[in-house]
Amino acid sequence: MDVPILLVIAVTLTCGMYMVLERTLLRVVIGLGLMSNGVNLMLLASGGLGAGTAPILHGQRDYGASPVDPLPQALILTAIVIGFGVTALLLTLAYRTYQSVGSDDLGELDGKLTDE
Amino acid sequence: MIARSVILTTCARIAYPVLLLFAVALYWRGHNAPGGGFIAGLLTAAAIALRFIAHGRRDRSGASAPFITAIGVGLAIALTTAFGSLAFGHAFFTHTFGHFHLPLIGDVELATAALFDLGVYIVVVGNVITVVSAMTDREPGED
Amino acid sequence: MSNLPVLPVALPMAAGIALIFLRNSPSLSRAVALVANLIVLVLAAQLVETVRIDGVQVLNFGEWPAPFGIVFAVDMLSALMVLVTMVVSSATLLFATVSLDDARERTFFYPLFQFLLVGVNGSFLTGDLFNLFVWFEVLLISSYGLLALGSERYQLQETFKYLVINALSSTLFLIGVALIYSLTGTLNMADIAVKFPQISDKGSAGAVAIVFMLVFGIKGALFPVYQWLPRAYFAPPAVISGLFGGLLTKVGVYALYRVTSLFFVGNVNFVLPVLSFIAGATMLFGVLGALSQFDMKRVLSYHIISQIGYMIMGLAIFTPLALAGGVFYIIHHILVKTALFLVAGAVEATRGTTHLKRLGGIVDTSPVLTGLFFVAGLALAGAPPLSGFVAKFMLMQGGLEQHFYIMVGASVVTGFLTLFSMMKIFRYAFWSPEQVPFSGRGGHATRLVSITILVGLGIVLGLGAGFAMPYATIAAEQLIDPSAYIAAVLGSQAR
Amino acid sequence: MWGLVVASLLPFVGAALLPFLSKSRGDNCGWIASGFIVASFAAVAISTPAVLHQPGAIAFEWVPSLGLQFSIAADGLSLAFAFLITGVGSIVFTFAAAYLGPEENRRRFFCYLLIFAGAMLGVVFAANLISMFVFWELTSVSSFLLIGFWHERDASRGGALKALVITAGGGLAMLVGFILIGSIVGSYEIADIMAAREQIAAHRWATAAAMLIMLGAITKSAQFPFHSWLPSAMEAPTPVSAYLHAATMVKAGLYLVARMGPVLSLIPIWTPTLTVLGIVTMTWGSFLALRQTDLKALLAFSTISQLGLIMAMFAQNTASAATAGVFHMLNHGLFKGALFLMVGVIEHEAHTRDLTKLASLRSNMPRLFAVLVLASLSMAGIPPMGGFISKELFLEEVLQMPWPLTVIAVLGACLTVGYCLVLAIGLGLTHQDEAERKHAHDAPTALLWGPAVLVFGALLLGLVPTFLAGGLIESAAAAAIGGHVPHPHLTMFHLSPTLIVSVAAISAGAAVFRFGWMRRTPDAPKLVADRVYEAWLTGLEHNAQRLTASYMSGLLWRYVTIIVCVGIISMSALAVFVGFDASAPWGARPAQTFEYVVALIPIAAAIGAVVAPTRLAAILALGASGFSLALLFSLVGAPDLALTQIMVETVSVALFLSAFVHLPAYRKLKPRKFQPLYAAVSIAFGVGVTALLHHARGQRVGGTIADYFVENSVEKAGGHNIVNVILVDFRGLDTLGEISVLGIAALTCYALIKLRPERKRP
Repeated sequence: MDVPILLVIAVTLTCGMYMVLERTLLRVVIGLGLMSNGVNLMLLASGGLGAGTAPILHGQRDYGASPVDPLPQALILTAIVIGFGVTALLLTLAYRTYQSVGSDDLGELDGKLTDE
Repeated sequence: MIARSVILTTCARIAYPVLLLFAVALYWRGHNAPGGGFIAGLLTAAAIALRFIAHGRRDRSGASAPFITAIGVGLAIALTTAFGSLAFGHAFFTHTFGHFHLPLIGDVELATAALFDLGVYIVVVGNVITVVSAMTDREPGED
Repeated sequence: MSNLPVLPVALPMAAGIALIFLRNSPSLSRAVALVANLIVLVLAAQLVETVRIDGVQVLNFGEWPAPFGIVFAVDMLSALMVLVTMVVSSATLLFATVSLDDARERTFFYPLFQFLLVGVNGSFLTGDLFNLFVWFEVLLISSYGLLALGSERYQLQETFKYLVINALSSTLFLIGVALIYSLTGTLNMADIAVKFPQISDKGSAGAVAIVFMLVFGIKGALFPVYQWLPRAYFAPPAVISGLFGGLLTKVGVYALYRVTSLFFVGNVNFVLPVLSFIAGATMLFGVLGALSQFDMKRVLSYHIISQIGYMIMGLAIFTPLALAGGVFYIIHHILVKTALFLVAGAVEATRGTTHLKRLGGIVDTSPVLTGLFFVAGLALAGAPPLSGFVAKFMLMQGGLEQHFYIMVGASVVTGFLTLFSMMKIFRYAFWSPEQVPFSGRGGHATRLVSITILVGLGIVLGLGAGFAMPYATIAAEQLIDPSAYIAAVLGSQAR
Repeated sequence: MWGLVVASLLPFVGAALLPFLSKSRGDNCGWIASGFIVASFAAVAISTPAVLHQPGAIAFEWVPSLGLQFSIAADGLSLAFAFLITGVGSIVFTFAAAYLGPEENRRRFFCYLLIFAGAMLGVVFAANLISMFVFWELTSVSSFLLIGFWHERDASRGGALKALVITAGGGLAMLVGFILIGSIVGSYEIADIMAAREQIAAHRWATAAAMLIMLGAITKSAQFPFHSWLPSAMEAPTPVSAYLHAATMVKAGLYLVARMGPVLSLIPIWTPTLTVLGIVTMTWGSFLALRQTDLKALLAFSTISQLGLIMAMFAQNTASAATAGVFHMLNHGLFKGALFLMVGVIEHEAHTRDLTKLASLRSNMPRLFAVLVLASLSMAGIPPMGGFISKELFLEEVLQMPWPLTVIAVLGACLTVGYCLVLAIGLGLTHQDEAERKHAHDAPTALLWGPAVLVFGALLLGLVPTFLAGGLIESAAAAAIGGHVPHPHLTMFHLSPTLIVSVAAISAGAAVFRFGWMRRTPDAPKLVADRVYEAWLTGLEHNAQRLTASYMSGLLWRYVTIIVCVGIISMSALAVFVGFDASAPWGARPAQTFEYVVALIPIAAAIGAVVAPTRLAAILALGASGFSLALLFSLVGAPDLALTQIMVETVSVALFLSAFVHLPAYRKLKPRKFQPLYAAVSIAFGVGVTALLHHARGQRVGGTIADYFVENSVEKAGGHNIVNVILVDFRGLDTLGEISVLGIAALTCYALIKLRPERKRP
């Protein structure tokens, strides 16, 4: 199912980037979330999207149906976890920034107020 | 802050041990089937969070302290597992595993990797609870 | 197989964990953090010597053979980077123990600091591309914590931008990993180096190069994607800026050195010319940014950018001489730039500001600090016989020999303007009459000690360049010819 | 040779020891420092015969692999300068010891001054270009500190910065020139470079190298158009002006020209350029000197003028011109040092150095006046002073030059006589302000004997030049041209065409003075060069600000746009200039309809997030994207991923909601108006990245390392779930890093919430 997944990747990354370019704190955070979803799919696709079985072996030596490439899956898991940690932090930070600046408009964060 | 309902409390009381058990199962089978420390940790954390919400603990500032310690403990377990191999003259992170026959349970495979996964589990629980309680820790009027 | 290479990562991690438990006891935390740092410092020095004598050190984690498991592969560049990291972090830590407020100390400053070192050292040591991503994340997430620690408004808003930019670059990093894994089916950097030339499509190889140049360009603050840096580094207390200014961007530079020498040179023919353009532009834009500022910390932040141009210059010329100069420059810069930020920190601690127009008369109240700044500023500008001169000399000679006239010209202009802007700081902050009556106590002796260590090393590295040069030369040779690195990692399986 | 090493190290040792040797208030600093410099002088003097007889070299390795070493060698040229440095130095140091009051930070002053003296000796004894550069820059730096010694004055700070900017900037250019030459020859040793001079002159870098080195020389020696730093440097305490800006530092450029002359004069551009610059500097400087009312400024411009003269001589690279250059250099060091010191005395006693305010010195300070007149006569080139001889030698050279240069040079000589007369007669005979008489009294002997000794030296140079310095001058001139020089016959009495020109010049100069053709104005208009410097300064800062402000907007989306556009543009350039291999297999397998349907969910979710009108909707859309991802994962054989994704998404959505939904204001999330530019950028990004990936997937080189995991997971690692085995075993280190990230993230969240300015203690 290459084409559908590639389509998903393209749309998710596009929408994610568009939202990162917005000027609302929350939208930027959501945009990053979308982007990381898209990239996780990319990693998955980089190992090939065969119609293989899950990379779980049954019995001692089971080379029956060839499993799909497990390495990208492991990488994605790591990336998901890291992404989760970063998202949690990003949210807290966005929330605190909002609280401290009193606005969720990134245009108000241009630093001119506190520069010089 | 949060309107507690009897139903929620009751559900939580029942769901809590079930979720915890399920989490333990997920952790245990992780090496051989879908599951593992991370997933189990998230599930446990969700269960604990649910309990928090059900009990509506107002003062959560004290609650996060043990979970920060849990982060430390989890990391320590994981790191110690990795260091363990040094004591046996192996490279950092060399795992070992073996089959043991335990009474009642039968043939059990024990791997040091599982110990490492336990560290992962504890860190995840500590992380989620710390973040959640930090996020919901708001002073009155600060909302 | 020696486990020495992992210790610069594992020990700070252990210390960081211990410091989580010790968070309520600042005095104990200081002691533990300092002792841990010093132990790792000694180990790092040993690592450098081991690499010098025995060549590239490889540690296969879990004893899994090379391209499959994760390896730490330590060549001279890695070892030197770890060593200098430990030196500046020890000095910074010493400075922090007497400069940070109690609240910051109790709110995980020390664990965050140690985990930052974990990430930095891990990035320097690893021989696996995805593992490099992981260590980058470790150092980044610690850096977010350190940047925002204190939650002043300016800190929060700049940390947010810093975080978003870095999250974006991490996303690009993963895209690069996905591309590389698609093309080569491997993550081990030595293995990639073997397989990269076999990629038949020049376009794909070039695309990988562009992605990684962009990723490490963002992390390393290269032209034209460095805008995140100046404000972010201005936000936190100077001691944290110092650590960041000295270390963090250099991880990006290091990674660029690593992937360029392993993957791209010889395979992607536009990388070096593009880098030479970037180097020149980075220098000039950085130094012009510095000239536009009137705050010590901001000026120093912009100078980080301009100095990174020199490091990339060494990489772009890619001859033994220039690479050795680049390596030398990185080490010099980490020491001296951290020292300068710490001076700013000492000024900030006693005067409450680093704005040039509100400072003055430091030469009379703290002559030692003045002297330290003067020497460090000259070293940064490349005045002889200090460390910066030797590095710039090598870069200039290397550049002229390879006919990079414009880039050498840019480097001379940048050096000149750097001198000017350092002396501008000197003129305003140190020489001019006191602007605001100053009532605080004088400089804390411990602060001066930590700055003195760094400045002293800058002098030693300059005058003793003859002794340091073999190390830089070895590093450069290993970069030029990575076959030793590849053979050490892949062993007999090298294909 | 070792005597010279000792001589050049002594000042540095002194500087290092001064803080320990001196008393707490620094009362005795001056005398200790003088002791060191006198000792240095003695060391030079003692070594001279041996060195002249048998030249040698000593090298201290610095960075052998780069050819950098501190090597010391000496010939007549070095020694002539060394005598000036240590000799005039001895006098200036002792003068300063008496001159500086107890309120000054004398310890710091003498420390800087000693470092400077050591650096100057380093320059003249260096036998390696790079070590010469090291000391060269050290003189710039120490002079910066000395000029700015009275740092509470704004003018001092500005003057110091200006001097540093110009001299150190020129030094950098010079360094590039040195590196060019070093690269041609393969060595930075001056001896090797002398041996390879034909090779250098023939190289295509020759002209560039010559120009760059010349830049170093003319900035240091304050030649037109870089002369403006010298008058500004007059903010320094007077002994500094006497030492640095008359006798030594400004001569470093001359030394460089003389030292490198044998090599660089083979390059066609060298001699003509330097000659013209020198002559122009000489005349322009003397013209400006005539217009000054500030005594120190007058001397500063006269120094510029005299330096131009000597520069023109050294540029010729002929025996007679080099002799003239060396001789006048010695002369100038003596009389100009004396003049500066005397200005210091005058200022000290009369509290002004304004020519128009100073009353008759002859009656007020007769002893000082006598010395002053002698020094001025020497500068004017009037017998019986040494200056006369050197001017004769100079005119002899000038008469052989092309006629425009001759005219300009003779004009310069007239003007020189004019301002010297201003000094000698104007100061002594005018009676303008009798009120000053009360303050003014004759200078104390402690201050006067230094200048007197210097002037006496200048007098001796006029009376017995050959006896005093003949051997030295001969040897120095020989070194400066890199060949043989006949033993000079310097004498006061001779008959030649130059004498006529000389007499004419003196008369014309007297006329200039007598009729006051050059009006002196109290506030002389700003130098053009000064204005250029200031315009450069403000323009640089202004433009840097404008440039930096143009891209440092502080707006996140602009930064991101730049990053993404850089990526897109470089990828497009790649596609155009390198091109992708279109023939590579485009291996997309067909998909079933239901898979397309499934794919619609994340697509709809992503688009939904973009257009969501409220916070809640946007967050839920992100959640939907995540959950549908889990669905996709489960379809392609990744159950672990699917499970994890579900759990993570659940917790994330909960976090999002708790962070944002409860915020009272801004509940509505109005999307920004549609931005075509950003949309285009985003589409290019998303589609481009996907296309790259797909293209890359078609060209895998060989297999993947994953096969190893499949094969060994059970036997060697004891696990059936390969993904989990990879996570905890094969790539366990990644997981260790990953949980570190989680842990730190939690700590940071906690710190962010608990530690805030409004409640400092957690």
